[in-house]
Amino acid sequence: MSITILNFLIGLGIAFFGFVLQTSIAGLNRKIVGRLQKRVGPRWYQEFLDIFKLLSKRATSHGWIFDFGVIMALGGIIATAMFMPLTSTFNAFGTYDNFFIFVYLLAVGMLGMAMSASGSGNPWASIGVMRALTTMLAYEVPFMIIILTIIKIAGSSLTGIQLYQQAAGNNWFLIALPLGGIVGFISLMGMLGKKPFETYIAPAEIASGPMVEYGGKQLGMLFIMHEITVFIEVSLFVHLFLGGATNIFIFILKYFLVYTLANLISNVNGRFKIDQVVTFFYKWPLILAIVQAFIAIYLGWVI
Amino acid sequence: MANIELLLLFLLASGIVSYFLTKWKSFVGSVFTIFSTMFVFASLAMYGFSGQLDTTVNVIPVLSFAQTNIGFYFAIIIVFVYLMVSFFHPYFVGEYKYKNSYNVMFLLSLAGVIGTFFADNFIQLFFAFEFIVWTSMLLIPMGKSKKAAVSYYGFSAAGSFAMLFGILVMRSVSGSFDIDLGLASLAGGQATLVFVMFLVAAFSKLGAFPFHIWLPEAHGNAPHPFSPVLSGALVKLGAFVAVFAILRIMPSTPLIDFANSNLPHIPLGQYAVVILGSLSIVFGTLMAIKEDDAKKLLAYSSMSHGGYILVAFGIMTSQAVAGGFYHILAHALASAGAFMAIAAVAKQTGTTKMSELGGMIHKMPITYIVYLVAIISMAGIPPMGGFISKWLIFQAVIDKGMIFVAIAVFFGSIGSFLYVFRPLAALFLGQELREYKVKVKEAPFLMLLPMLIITALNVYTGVIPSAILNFTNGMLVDLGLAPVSITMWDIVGTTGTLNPALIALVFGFGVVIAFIIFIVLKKSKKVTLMETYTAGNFVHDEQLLHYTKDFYAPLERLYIKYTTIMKEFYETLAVKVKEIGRFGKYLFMNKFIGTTILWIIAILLFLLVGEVL
Amino acid sequence: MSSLAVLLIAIPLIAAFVSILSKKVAPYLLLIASLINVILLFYFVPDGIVVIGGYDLPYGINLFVDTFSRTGLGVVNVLFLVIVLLNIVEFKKYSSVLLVALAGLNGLLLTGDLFNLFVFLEISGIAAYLITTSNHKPLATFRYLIIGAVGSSLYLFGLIIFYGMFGTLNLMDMVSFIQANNVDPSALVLPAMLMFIGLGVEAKLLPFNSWVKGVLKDSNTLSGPMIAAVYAATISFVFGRIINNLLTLAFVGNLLIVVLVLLAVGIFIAEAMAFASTKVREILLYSSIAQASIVILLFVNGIVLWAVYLIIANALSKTVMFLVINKATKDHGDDESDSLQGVFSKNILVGITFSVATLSVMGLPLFMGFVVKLNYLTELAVGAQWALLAVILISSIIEGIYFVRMLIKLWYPEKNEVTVKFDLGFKVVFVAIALILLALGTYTAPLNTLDNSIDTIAEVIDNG
Amino acid sequence: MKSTKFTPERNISKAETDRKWWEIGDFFRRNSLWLLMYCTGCCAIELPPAMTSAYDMERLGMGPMATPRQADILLVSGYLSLKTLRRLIYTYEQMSEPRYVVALGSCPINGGIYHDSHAVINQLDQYVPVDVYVAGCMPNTEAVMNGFVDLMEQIKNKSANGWKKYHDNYEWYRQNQIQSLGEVDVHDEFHD
Amino acid sequence: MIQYAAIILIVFGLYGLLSNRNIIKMIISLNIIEIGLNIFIISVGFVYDGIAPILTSTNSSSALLYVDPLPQALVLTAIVIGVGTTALGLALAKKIYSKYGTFELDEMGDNE
Repeated sequence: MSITILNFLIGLGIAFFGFVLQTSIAGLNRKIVGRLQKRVGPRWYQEFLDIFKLLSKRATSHGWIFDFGVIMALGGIIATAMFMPLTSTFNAFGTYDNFFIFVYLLAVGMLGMAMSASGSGNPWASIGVMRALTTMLAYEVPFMIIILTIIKIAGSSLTGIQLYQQAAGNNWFLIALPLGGIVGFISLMGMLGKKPFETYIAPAEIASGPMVEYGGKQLGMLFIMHEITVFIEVSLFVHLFLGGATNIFIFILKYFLVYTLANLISNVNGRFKIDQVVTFFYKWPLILAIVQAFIAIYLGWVI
Repeated sequence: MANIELLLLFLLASGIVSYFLTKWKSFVGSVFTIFSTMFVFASLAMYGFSGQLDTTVNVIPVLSFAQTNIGFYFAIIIVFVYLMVSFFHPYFVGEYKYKNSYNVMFLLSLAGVIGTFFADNFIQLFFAFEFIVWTSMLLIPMGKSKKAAVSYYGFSAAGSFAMLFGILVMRSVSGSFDIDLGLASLAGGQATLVFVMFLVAAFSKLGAFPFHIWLPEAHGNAPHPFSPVLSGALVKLGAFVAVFAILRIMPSTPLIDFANSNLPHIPLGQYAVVILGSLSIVFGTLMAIKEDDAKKLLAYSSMSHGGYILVAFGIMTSQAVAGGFYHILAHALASAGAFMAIAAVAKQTGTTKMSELGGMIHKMPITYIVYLVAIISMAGIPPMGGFISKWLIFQAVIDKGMIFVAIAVFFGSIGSFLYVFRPLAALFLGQELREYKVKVKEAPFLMLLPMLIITALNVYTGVIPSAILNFTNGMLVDLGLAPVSITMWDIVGTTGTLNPALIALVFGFGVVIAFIIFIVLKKSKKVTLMETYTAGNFVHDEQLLHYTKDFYAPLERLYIKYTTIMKEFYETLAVKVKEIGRFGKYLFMNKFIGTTILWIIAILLFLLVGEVL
Repeated sequence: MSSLAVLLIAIPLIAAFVSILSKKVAPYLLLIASLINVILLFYFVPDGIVVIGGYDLPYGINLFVDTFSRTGLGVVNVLFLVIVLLNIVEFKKYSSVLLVALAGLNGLLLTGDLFNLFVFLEISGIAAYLITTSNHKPLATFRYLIIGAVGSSLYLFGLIIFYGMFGTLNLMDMVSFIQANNVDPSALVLPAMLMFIGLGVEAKLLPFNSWVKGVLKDSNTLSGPMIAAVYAATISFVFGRIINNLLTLAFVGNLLIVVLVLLAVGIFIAEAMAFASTKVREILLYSSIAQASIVILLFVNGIVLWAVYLIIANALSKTVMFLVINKATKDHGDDESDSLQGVFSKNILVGITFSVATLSVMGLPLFMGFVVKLNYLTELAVGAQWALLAVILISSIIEGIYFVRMLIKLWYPEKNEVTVKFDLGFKVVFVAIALILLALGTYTAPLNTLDNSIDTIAEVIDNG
Repeated sequence: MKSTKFTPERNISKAETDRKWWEIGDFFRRNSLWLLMYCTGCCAIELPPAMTSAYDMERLGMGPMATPRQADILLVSGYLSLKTLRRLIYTYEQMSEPRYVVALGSCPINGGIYHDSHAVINQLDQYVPVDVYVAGCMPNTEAVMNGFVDLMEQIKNKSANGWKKYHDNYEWYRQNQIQSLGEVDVHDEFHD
Repeated sequence: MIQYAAIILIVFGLYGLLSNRNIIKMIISLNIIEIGLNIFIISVGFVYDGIAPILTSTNSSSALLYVDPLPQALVLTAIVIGVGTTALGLALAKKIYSKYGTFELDEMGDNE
């Protein structure tokens, strides 16, 4: 297929849509959590307010790498989001929505942020980055094993994976690979940095980790980046395990359910220590992932 | 026409010339070295890509050469790294104890490199191989540690002697040292033996799992400008041997077939290679994560990347092999870039210990960018070369459904984020330490130039890989594998299509958007690095706000006690040999005349008894 | 003219007697004799068999000059001359002894009579004991004497058994007799083994060589290269001749395995011992033990040509190495490799030649050792001796490691620099030898032309 | 020749645009006030009920933050000794603008029960500008919440200008600080 | 028969070398070995009822049974060499004695 400027605009639109969607849903979730805790909770658009407020403030900067890292982070994440298909028929770059792009282009953003955080010269930031990277090392491996299984079955294009699940006779991978679904969801929790695995933010412990030196527009941009990252990660789960979506509403529905479930689970959990995160992920999720991959690939039992 | 033999003679001659030039003025000698290397690179590059290197001129009667695609591919990469590194010489060589011989050994080892990759028989290959070993071995002790050369030599010798053993076995089968003839003649048990021997050679040169001890020692302690050569270039000799061992010999070893048709049909040897490669990846990654010396860290990363190359070759599908070949290039560029950046820092600060450095970015921003691009490529993140090769390798791993290999491969890939970030954070970023605030400045232009070229190539290989993949396709055809299907922009894998240029473009687009957002917003207030959140405490010592020591301490705690196993194994081995030696001295070399007499009598009695019975 | 070969023995012997008369003339006599020997050897002595005393062949003493012994003579005489030249000033009073030694060595290489060989063995042996007295370690010399005497007695014992069986002392005669009568090899086990052990003592094979340590570890610039290079080369040549003609007839079946195991273990243990040593001279002497074992191993396997080259390469390298180290030790007073650190940082030229010699011993390319090693390994492979090949390769790794360790120590000073002054003569010799090693390592044509002629030794001997 | 192209009249001055943007910004700022709690004194005990379900601060868009860089409000909850004042000033200066100070209890107003202590300052106003005081010893939670709402009103009315005052009268504030503390930015106390 | 005696002598000599720690005794042991060897050599040439291998007017026929003359000649040489070795050994023994003041190897200590 030929790539025109239109594709880029569509991609940008998807990224923007993702931002809006996730920010709204995050606000809604704050409301839901507030209700759970017998509070009124904030307004559903509170997240927007926060972000725009941050963008309007006068920030401090610790040198060019501090700013450049933020730009690279946001740019990388926007670029990643531009590849994300919304439904099985709607995406920006056709069949180029290769799964690995998401994992590795996401990493550019992460790297940018880590770089910027370390560039601030605050030790908390470095510690936070260290924890973030360690957590990443923990959740990524079981997740990738499951992804291997899925890609082996359905190819590595996200659209392709959706279409495979939507085809008659095929189940969602959540059902087809039940253990894989569990592992995928646990890994998603790790990716989102939700509570048991929220070690790298830990506001009371390391003063919000990588974010410690940010305020104003840099923090605002990181918030945007974070929202789009969450959008990418949850969408990945939706597309990989929940059969994707045939139209945008189903996508939003599935998206909302997945995110809310993750959020609810996180709200009844405490926080792991960082080495506990690693040992946790390398114990059960990895074993389950291996078992699942073995069953699916060598025995061919895919429901 | 560039003639290989004349190039070799040219290098030998210029080695001698550079000795005297360096003796006269080290700067002049080093510049001469640059030009010699450049001449060699230029003549290879000018004629090599079209396969027009002349191998017919026969000045030295016993030598004969042949140009193969694979050999040329390796040669051009390694010579390129040599060329880039030679730009560092004017600034470094003068400091070394034997500066005259530094340039000589450098040029001689380059001659060895060319001899290796254009050899058409195994004897010449072995000759050049050993030649590289000792010339480079003599360079290493000019750096920090004297012991490093010993372990480098030990493992290299183990490897090359194993290869010699294999060569001799092969010769006994085929009756000649010719490479193609020899490889074609192998079958059955002999093939397995030769395969194992070549594999030992490949592993020990590549610094893969059981033979990795020398890698951090040698890379970490070698002279700063030689570390990039070791890691970016000479380690690739192992990959070259691995091509022989895995891609050309292994297919003729006996196959192990599983009854279940779902299981992968690969020779057992292949699985061993892949598993050992995986172990290298995991070991290299874990060791790199806990390393404090930046150069040693990169050395362990070389080990891990060697594992990727082995895994790629071991899988043996055309995609994997293409990935392996591409990875050789990508890693050569990335690790050369990273090592050169570290060398530039070390030149300014005199140390490579990350716990003693910090904030170099403020004084050396270009070096920082070079390092950044290099590690992005190393970690396999788009849009750099490493991503393409890793993508191809992942495709192959997934296609073969190798779960445990996948664990290693993905672990190494994610782990590489951890360890490459370490120098980035501790060495370049973080607080700008007081002792470096004044005297440190950006590296001189002659040093920046090669680094920038490498950076540009890192990006080029990640954005427009089709030209290089076309070349590797030629190599795949030579090896009897189907070429990977590529178009101008796309790489088509078994499970998906990749368009690296598009990724780069989108990434650029994203960054532009982000930059626009950044620029329209209110300008931020500049503050110094020391003005950070310290919970209200007044801290005036940069060292206290600089988090570098035991960076990944919580993670290290989980495996720290297992990290010395292999090292202890080899140390124990050395001690055992020493003990045998001491025991031998005790048995045979004591001051009692009686013992000798006793041995004589014992042997005679043994024989007589054997004769009578 | 064909009997000129006698002069190679006679001149030094006569000179030795004359030299006793006048202490002053002795050094000059030594020089002249060894010089004449070299000249005679290269210009006048023709190939052929010299029958002494006019007795017919099987009965009389005979000398034979063929390519093999000529090669040996060339190496030994030239190295002898070189070493004598370097030491003549310092060790004047050893002139007579050295003349006897030269006579003995030449006799060893030339003689075709086994008993005569014993006589020369003893003559050269006594000369060697006397040379080692220059170390001023009488106990070590005494040990050398006892063990050497026992060794030659064993050789004689074996020889006499052979005589008793076949009634001849002439090597060629004996060999042709054995071959003609298809003697059962098992009958030859005892005498062959006695001879093997007897010569093994002199050739430093492993279980029989405790004298080497005492003699070489305190050696000086005369005794070191003399024993380690000249004597070692001679004995190896002689041993090679005997093994290749006589003993191989006995070395079949189990005995061959025993001998090969003995040698292989010897190689490995010797390298391990060198690995465990810290004194430079000890390292060198153990390495030369290993190299000697390899040489004998090659002879046992019938790889004569490359064994010869290995002997030459080793003799050349060991001459340089022992000269350098003994000189350094003499000036510095200690040969711990730690205390000699950085000895070459001021003597770059000497360092380079020493390194060349070491690299050649290690078998690294561009030097003679590589060509030799590669070729003998190839020959071993052709003979399908995989286990031996493996042992040699593994030992080579150990060897390489300790040599590299030593080289690096000698090149890089730690704290205080060691200063050693090398005379011009030494330097000339070192450079010459290094150039020879380099030349033969890069330009292998001379080695290949010699190829054919050396392979025919057996024929020469067989055909009489 | 006059251009025939339509050019809109640029009657909105730059100051006007800035003001408009500022008002929009104010809307966001007052609806998303993040606190940095400087819990020095007993008044901090009033914050948990303010945050949890009883009064639920979050419904106003407020919430606690970890570092001064991220926060909008510096919440001084109680008395300030000289030792902590130094750190308070340091923290205040690290906050990104616009920044507001809310002081709880009577101690920051006049010293409260510590008014005669040699180690406690009496008037926070002298050292950093305070936008909202919540009086009481200690003020109850409604009062605290009311204080926040007042701050929002002030922001809306553009009267929460403490941070501007700090800029304008920096010399004066600095002088007061130095008078009380000797030097504000002390040398590294723990490591030297 | 005499060969056995010779071998026993050699073994005695070897035993002497093995068991003695005295330099003079070791030299003597070496001599015993040599004597044994010499006897062995003679014994090889010995022919029962043989006569001396000298051509005289009475014994001029080659059909007569002669003792092998060669070993006797060899023994002469061997004896001479043995004497030389012994002499050198004793000279060394004197040197050792003057250096260490003893002939006992055990009393010389470790320094050589």
